[in-house]
Amino acid sequence: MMPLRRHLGLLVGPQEMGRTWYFWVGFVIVIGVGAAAPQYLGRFDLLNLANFLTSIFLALSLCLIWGFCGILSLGQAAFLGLGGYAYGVAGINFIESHGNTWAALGIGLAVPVLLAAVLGFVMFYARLKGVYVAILMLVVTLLFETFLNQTAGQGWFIGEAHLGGNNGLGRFSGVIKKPPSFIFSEGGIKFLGKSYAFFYLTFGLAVLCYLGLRILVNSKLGYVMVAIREDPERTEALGYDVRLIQLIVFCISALLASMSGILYVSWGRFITPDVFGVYNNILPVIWVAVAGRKSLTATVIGTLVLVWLSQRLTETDYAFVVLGGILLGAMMLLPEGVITGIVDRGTALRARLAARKSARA
Amino acid sequence: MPLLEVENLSKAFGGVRAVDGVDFALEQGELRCIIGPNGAGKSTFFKLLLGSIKPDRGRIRFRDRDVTRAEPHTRAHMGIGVKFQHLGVYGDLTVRHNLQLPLQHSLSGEAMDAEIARLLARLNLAGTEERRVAELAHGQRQWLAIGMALAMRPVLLLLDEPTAGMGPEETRETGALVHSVHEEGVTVVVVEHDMAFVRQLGAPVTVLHYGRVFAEGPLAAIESNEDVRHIYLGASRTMAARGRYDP
Amino acid sequence: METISFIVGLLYQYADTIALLALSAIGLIIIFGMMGVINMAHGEMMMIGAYITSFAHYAGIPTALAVILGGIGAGLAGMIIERLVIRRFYGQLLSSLVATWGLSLILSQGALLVFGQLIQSVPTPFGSFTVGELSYSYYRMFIFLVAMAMIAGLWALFRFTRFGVRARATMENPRMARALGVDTSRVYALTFGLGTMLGGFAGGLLALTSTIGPFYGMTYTPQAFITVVVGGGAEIVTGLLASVLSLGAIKTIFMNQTNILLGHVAMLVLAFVIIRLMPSGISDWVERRQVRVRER
Amino acid sequence: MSRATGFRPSWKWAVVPLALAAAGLFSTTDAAAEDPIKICVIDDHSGDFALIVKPKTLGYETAIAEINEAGGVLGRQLEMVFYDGQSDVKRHQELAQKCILDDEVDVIMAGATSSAREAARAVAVENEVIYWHNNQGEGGIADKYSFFTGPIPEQQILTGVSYMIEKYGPKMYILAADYGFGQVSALWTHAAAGLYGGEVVGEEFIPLGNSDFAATIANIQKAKPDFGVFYLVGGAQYNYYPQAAAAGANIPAVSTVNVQQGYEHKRYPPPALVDMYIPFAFVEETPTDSARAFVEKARAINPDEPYINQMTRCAYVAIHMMALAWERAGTTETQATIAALESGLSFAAPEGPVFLDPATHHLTMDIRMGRVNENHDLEFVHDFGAIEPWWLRTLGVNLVRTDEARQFLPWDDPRLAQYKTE
Repeated sequence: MMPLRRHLGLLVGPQEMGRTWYFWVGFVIVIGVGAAAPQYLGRFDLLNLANFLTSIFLALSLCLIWGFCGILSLGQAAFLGLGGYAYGVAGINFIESHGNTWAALGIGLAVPVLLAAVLGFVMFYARLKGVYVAILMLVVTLLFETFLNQTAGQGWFIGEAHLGGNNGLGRFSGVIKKPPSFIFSEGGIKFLGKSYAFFYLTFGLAVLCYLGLRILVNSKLGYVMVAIREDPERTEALGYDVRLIQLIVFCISALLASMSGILYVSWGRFITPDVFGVYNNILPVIWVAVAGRKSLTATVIGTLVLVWLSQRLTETDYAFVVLGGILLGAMMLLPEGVITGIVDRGTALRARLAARKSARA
Repeated sequence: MPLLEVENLSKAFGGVRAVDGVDFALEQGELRCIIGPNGAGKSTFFKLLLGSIKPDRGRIRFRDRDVTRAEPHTRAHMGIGVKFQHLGVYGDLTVRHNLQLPLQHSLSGEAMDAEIARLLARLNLAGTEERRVAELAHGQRQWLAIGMALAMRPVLLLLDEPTAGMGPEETRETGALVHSVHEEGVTVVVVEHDMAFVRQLGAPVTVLHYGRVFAEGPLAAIESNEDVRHIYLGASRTMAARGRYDP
Repeated sequence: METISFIVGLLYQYADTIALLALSAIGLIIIFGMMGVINMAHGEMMMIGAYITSFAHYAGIPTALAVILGGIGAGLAGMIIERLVIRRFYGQLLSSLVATWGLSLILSQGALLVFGQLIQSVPTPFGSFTVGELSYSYYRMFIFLVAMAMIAGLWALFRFTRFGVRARATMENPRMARALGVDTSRVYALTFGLGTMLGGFAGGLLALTSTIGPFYGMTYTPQAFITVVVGGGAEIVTGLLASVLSLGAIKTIFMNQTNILLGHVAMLVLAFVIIRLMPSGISDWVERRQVRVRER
Repeated sequence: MSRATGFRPSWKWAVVPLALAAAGLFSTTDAAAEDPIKICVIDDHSGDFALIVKPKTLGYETAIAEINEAGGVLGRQLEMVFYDGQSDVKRHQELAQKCILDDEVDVIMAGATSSAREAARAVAVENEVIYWHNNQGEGGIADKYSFFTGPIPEQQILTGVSYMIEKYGPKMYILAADYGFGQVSALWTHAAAGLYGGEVVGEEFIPLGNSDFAATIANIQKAKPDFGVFYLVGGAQYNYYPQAAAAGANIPAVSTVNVQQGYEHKRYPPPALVDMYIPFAFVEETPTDSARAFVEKARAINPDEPYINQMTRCAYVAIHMMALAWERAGTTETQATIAALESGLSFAAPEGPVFLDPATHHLTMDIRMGRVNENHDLEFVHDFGAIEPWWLRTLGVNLVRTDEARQFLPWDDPRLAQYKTE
């Protein structure tokens, strides 16, 4: 029981907002309201909410490496896309024919992590400057987009899965073989986007990832990550192999991003090379930067709000101008992020009020 | 066999030879100051010793092992503790967590708490453990940085300008701290600008100039060396203006 | 005859690739080399240059002048951006990266809203020449020469002008330069303006052989990024030259022998190999070699 | 580590969300019928394809205005539920879901590219909603719920290539955008070459977004074709034309995508597109009175639209076809409407009469050949007459009798695939 309590203690460590009882009351209320969503949401809104939730993992992946470890990647969608494709290809081959969802999931998670390990090894062990890492990741993801866009020909089959070029995975073969949703156990529940099962799965995973990352950032590794963000040279002199830790965190973030990709494919049974494109890479940067990159909580809230907003904006021509403006405005006015900024100011104000009160007393 | 032995060490940046053929040796238990005017190559030499940059030429041996190409974290575990010129503390973390970073390699739980308390007492920082480092006074942050280096239980302690930005009282206390660490048997190298502090330490001095070892010897001999006075005077205007140098 | 025409064809392609890489990267690498900032809105600066070139051309202004106006316009835009945005992020390189990316989004999508997708192309001047069975565009060779001239001009600027000396001093050690009376913030503003101006100028030049739209710059920026990463920031001119020569060679060979995609992949792979071997880019490596040679 | 002060989570708290989750399982939704008939339109008004797709929306607006003025359908007005697809494939999927689940529309008309089409169409088919694709495409889709107004390969490629062989000689060079549409069109071109005595002397697939054609131009010159067959898509790929013109490497060419959608002959100065041949169903310059009247009508609704393109006409036809079907079915119920659509509807399209083939859900339509002349004006050089969508029928597709839900690709048909030699 002792280690468990210890881990729960890490949940409320100082690296993340939420050290007060009312934060956790709010948390439980949000979980409750979220879990009851099927009660009050329409069919489309529920489906849509599940889609929003899949974005959280991508946002958290960027929050972890950029906000906590100081590595900005402008190509996080590379891991999302690769995860989605790998899961989809494996799914068409394994789930459709053998019903083996676990194998497909494993492959979907492993391939992006492998890519992260290779790229990370080259970049971090070369002690590449941060800006180089950022733009190289963008180049890598755009190259994936270009590559997959030219796989419409009939030579591009992996097993039974046709890569399908711009038309998307499995969409461009005679009898369309779409990437499948999760099915656990024979004839078990099918986790298609429309189902309650999928909503609860994604919701549960999002909550678990959020709590898990809270523990991670308050663990020993978490402190080392923050130390690397603040001053890599100093951290090395304290006996930490900065390159290795950056590589590990990079791989964890790839894992998180690939979860977004896998869930997205399971949700809509659909993935195209567009997922690797510029917009899918700039969106997580907008979410995380605007919300507050140094906070998991801010990231989750900000992502949900901004994803919702960009969908609302779809009805206008101004969508990306507005999003770009929000990003630029936030970077200039509240560089630590809007939510983090507000919370910090609130805390400071409360502290000042408390000080004044005690001075009067 | 010296504890640290440096042979013909050279490093150039953009055509400028920051460190140029330096030979340097340090016996176990020694206290040494390295001085030199601005741009003499002190900081580069320091970084070469801790390993965050690698030399173009030359060799570094530490505890009988060639560490010329070893990474800083390897050197740290071999016993090189470092306090940087620019504040090497993590402003966003608390004092406790700053100390925890070097300590968590070997300690945890109660043992770590005890060690943290011991270090804080020694650094005159008792009672500050839950405060964010950014809220500390400048001198306190310098001490914390030294404390973090000590927390690694170093054999060799490298201190780059440990008194930068300190008042006379704090400087004196820092000198006492350095002496007490030295008396515990730790070999200490102090890279310093402030001659008053060097005098307080009273240790042998190595003078760097244009990336080379210009002079080496006991403090008194160095202070009376005409050439050393000359190179310092040449650069004294800016330094006097900063109130750092009083010959 | 077959071989001659093959070799001429390959050389033409090589020159053409080099010109594209150099033109798209030159402004970016100046800003990066001097300020450490990657301007993610560089493609949009090229877009502005191209738009002004097209508008000026159809307003009856001679094409050469139109291209120059494109450069000036982008340069002014760059200086405004430096004042309003970049200035706030000195010393925070990643933040400036993100901020300029936001700017890029606003500029490209804003151009789409204001001007729509329809921008008139400017006809390509000069006509063509024939070697063996293949014919080539004089203009493409012309822009190769212009690209080389721009690199040479840059070299001369840093070597011989007062701005160049100040800029190099600022780049080497900003604090020292300030102490010596250099107005570093002006140097930064001018540098940024120079970089975006060259971007706009390149945009105008390339606009004469391509379609112009709001996303015009995006087709060039990925290769410009690779060029900058390979070139590094230590010695701008040597870095850029070494980078475009090596990347251009690999891209030309792969494009000629296989296909366009593999040309891009080969460039990226080469970039990764180079950064693994020379983490600070070719220029830094070249520089260190020079030091070592001089020492012997 | 556990020194942190404040609230500690406890397992008891988990009961609350679980209870609420359980409550969530018993939810219900209900739908109420709206008065107007809702037509979901997802068109790209921003992003890469906005230029060619915006005129499509105008086609919907023109038809809906026309029908509503005349009293609507079944006494109900038509209402367009419009969303901007932003040239984003994922968006098309999400918006199609929104149209069906949220707006509860009666029909979906969405997607320009084959990828956007498949994204939206899959959602429509899954939910058993009628789907229309309203621009030219690679053909081959046989599906109970899907209908098409654009010309397809047997109408454009076979005709166009045979004309070019006769006029310029047998040797052709294929340049195609590297995605589904380009791949299929290229294979149809091989088949056309084989059928009409031509020869493919070279073939290149160009990545979407590629804008540098130096190597391609050299390859074409080496192959010495009599004419080119170009399926270049998107702004970047259009760079081929000015680059080839500058290198003096222009060759006569036929294209099923240029001019009729992107009106490149109006947007770019000569001589980039001179001798480009266009087999089309509709362009703004179509030489019929009804076409001129249609252009006028559309312009009256949006005077700022620079060009009324083939998509405008396809969209216009699709709305009228649906109106006819609803009237004939007497209801908007899906199965009844499909039965009406499969009852042999014809309509006076702007370029001439069209007939909705019940067996394949594609149109029989008039095809003409246009040539871009030295001044970048479109000349009409040939009239192929009405051409049926016959290919699917020869594969045995008959949607009236048998449900299908697949796309037939030319390599599935040995009669076509035999002409493709590696």
